[in-house]
Amino acid sequence: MNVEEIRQTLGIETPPSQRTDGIWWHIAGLNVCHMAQYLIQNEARLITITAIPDGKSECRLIYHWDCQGQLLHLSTLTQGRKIDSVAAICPAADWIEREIHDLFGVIFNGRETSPLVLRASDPSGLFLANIPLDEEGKE
Amino acid sequence: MEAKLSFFVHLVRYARGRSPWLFHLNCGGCNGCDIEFLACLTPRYDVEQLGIRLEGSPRHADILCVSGPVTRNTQAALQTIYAQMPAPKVVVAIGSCPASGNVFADSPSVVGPLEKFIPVDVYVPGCPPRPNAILEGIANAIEQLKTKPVTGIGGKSHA
Amino acid sequence: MPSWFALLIFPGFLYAVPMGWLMLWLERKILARLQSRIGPPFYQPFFDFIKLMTKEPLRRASGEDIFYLLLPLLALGATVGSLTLLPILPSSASAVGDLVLFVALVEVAPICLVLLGFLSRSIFGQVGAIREATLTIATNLPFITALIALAYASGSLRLMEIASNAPLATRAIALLALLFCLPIKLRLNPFSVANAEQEIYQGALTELDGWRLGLWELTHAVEWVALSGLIASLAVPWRSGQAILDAILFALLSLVLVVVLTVIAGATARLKLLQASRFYWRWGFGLALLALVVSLFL
Amino acid sequence: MSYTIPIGPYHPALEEPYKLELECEGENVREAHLQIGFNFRAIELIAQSRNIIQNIALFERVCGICSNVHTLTYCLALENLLGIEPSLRAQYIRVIVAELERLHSHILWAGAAAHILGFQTLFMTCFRLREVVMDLLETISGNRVNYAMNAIGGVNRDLTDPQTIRDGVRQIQKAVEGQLLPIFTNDPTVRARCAGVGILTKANAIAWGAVGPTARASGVAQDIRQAQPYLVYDRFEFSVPVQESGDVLARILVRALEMVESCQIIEQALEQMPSGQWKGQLFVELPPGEAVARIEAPRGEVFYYIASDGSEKPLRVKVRTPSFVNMPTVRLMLKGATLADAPLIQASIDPCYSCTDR
Repeated sequence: MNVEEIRQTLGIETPPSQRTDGIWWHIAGLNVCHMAQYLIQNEARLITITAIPDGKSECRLIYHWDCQGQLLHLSTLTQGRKIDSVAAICPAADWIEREIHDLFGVIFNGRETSPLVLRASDPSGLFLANIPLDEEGKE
Repeated sequence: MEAKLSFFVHLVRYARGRSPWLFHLNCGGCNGCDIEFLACLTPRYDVEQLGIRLEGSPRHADILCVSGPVTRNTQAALQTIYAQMPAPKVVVAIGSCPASGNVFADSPSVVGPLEKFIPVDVYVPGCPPRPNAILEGIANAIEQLKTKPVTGIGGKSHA
Repeated sequence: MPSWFALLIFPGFLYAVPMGWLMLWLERKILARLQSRIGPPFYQPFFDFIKLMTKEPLRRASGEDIFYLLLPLLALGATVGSLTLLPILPSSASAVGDLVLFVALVEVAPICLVLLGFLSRSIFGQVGAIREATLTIATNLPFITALIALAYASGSLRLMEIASNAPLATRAIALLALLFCLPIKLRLNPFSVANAEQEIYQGALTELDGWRLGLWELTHAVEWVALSGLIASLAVPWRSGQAILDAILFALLSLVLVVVLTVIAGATARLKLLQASRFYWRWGFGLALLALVVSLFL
Repeated sequence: MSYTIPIGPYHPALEEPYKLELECEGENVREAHLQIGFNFRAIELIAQSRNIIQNIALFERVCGICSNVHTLTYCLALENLLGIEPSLRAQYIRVIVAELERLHSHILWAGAAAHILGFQTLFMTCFRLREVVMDLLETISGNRVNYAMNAIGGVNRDLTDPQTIRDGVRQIQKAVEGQLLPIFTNDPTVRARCAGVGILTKANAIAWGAVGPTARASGVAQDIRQAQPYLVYDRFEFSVPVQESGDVLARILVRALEMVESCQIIEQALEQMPSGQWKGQLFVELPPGEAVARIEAPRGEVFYYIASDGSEKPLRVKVRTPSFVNMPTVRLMLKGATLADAPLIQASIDPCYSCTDR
């Protein structure tokens, strides 16, 4: 897959950094739906999405793609802890987004995120330092 | 009468020791202990020669074998299943996880150790314990099973 | 020979219960040997029974326990009753030994199991009960057709007369058809659908505990004796006339059947409900029909 | 008759807690709902509070069946971040242990499948064979389950007895080709249960991002060992078995044929293995930055992401296990299947819930 082509299609200005473990690319206001649509058309596979807390209120999301054997890591920031869901375009993202919602409290626009690894009564955002789970059974 | 009763009690205790049925419960473990537990049933270890059977329903079982550190999501099921087992029953904690939480001890979603929720009779330490260690633990459990009160047919108390 | 002797001693309780335990053990032992394991000691089913009977079962809704007691006892009684009809000893055959009665009695145990399954109110018990009922119907078509063929060929509904008069061709084919029916009636592989542990736990028995399960295990042991006994007693027309010799021959033949069934069970995977039913309608019924045709035209 | 049947969280067909709710119409499944999270131990969160060496022991315990692939991928990711490469001998030892683990995992799975099929004799045959692999792994590592072989930049133990490994692997290959493959492919009852059951189409496999044997049984020829070789996999000759039919039988065949390939990789590795240094190096702190690593585990692609801020504890470790992406496809396979097929279908992807939940 041609990096330059991706760059033009997605209208990105920043250059990527190429390393042994793939192409890394941070894009501030990435249109994730557009990205997913384009990459899936080009037979890329979504490996996973990594979420990392960024400051107190935001999360950085890294979309890891496998483009015919080549790794591509596109990262972007949530806005107000919200980002568009790609699950409708890429079914593989369904569970991944649910898990990120459980662990980081990120809200994915355009879909329902039912709890995956937590229980329905738990608050989402387990990884956001000191959001305690209820203490029942701990006594 | 006294002698007859004592013969009956002996027979029941002996039968219990010869026919312990197991139920296996994974409370959020990593599979290591579970597979080693399963290995006990297989040709190299073959627990069936001791009359041991792995049962699919807790209602049929005498010995509850628990592995895993007890996660929040399995805790309720653990207590239900323990309550479903008819007495006399004993609990074997397989591996380090149910005993102490092992490497998961400080996880917010782990609520163990196991003895907070149900009484534990035998601990088998190890991460995971080898099948022979698990067998030894079950043998200990059988000895404890034998000492539990003996009841008559239909569960009426005799001793 | 008096009928109390048949019911209580041979081939009734005193024979059937230890023999059933022996068969249960043999089944487990052969399976273990096939799997290069050692397997349980021979007294295993006896200790299992003692242990189960003395467990402290959980309390049930009042009035329910009577069914858990009555249904297995009914099944046990009916199965032992069916056993007494078998033409084992020449002397016992004159008074009783009616084929129709035998079929009726042998069906009591599956019906009781279906009822137990529904009584348990567990979804697994109910699915197990439905499966048991479906399979009972599927297997009874070849089972009864084969028995009709035998009865027709020997011109009698009396089991003793069937045993001594049935012509060789009909007897061989019909007995093979009956043998086909045994794995399903004893819930063995490849037809252990109603008690498929990996799908629905123990089926109808899932919710039973302690003595409730113990009584049923005992019934199951006697089922083994009755069903293998049917084939064993019909297989050989010859009777020595000496009760002990005939009894020993019968017992040995039954045990051979246990070995055959267990080896088949050990070498197969479990089929699905539809596949099992189809097998019985096609092969079981086909064979039974062949027996009927042979009995009609030969 | 329509009813909902819950399979799990505790069920004889499941080794681990997990819940499958089947809406049934008679014996037919109309819709399936999956519920996971029973094994959730928040391993990624605990990892953030421990140093990088302690984390090796932690990630070993993500999964008790494929424990080695987790430490291997974690160490590879750390090595990417540190910019180091382990010695050649260490890489060969890692390959041998990884392939032995693949053998172990596949044999174990074959046993589990036989168990679910109600085929107890085959189950026991598989587990007897598994003991041979366990002995080999014990010869190398001293442990039966958690081998603790991987260290940063190397391995913790040398492989000193290649002949024992070679003999054992030959024995396994003979048994796989002579016993397991024929039984699974020829036994009429096994065929009746597996052929045409639980089909995952190629389009669905791609859309849901299935990996490993699950994808390869649906015609997606994808294997990280060949697509992007890591360690020394580019030095071996082996093929990647692919089946087109996408049913349970195809998944069985793919795994069985893979076992034979693994045996051959191990033989080649033992043949080529150079002598020399194998020990790892001691690193206490990481440079700031981020790195990933992925490998082909028995169940499919395992992916690790590590971010560091330059301290001894990682800022974030993301673990993406193969079961996590394969599990959602079970729902597609189950639609229209029968109740009796359900346990077999869910087992056919070789699910690992402790991996899925972490």
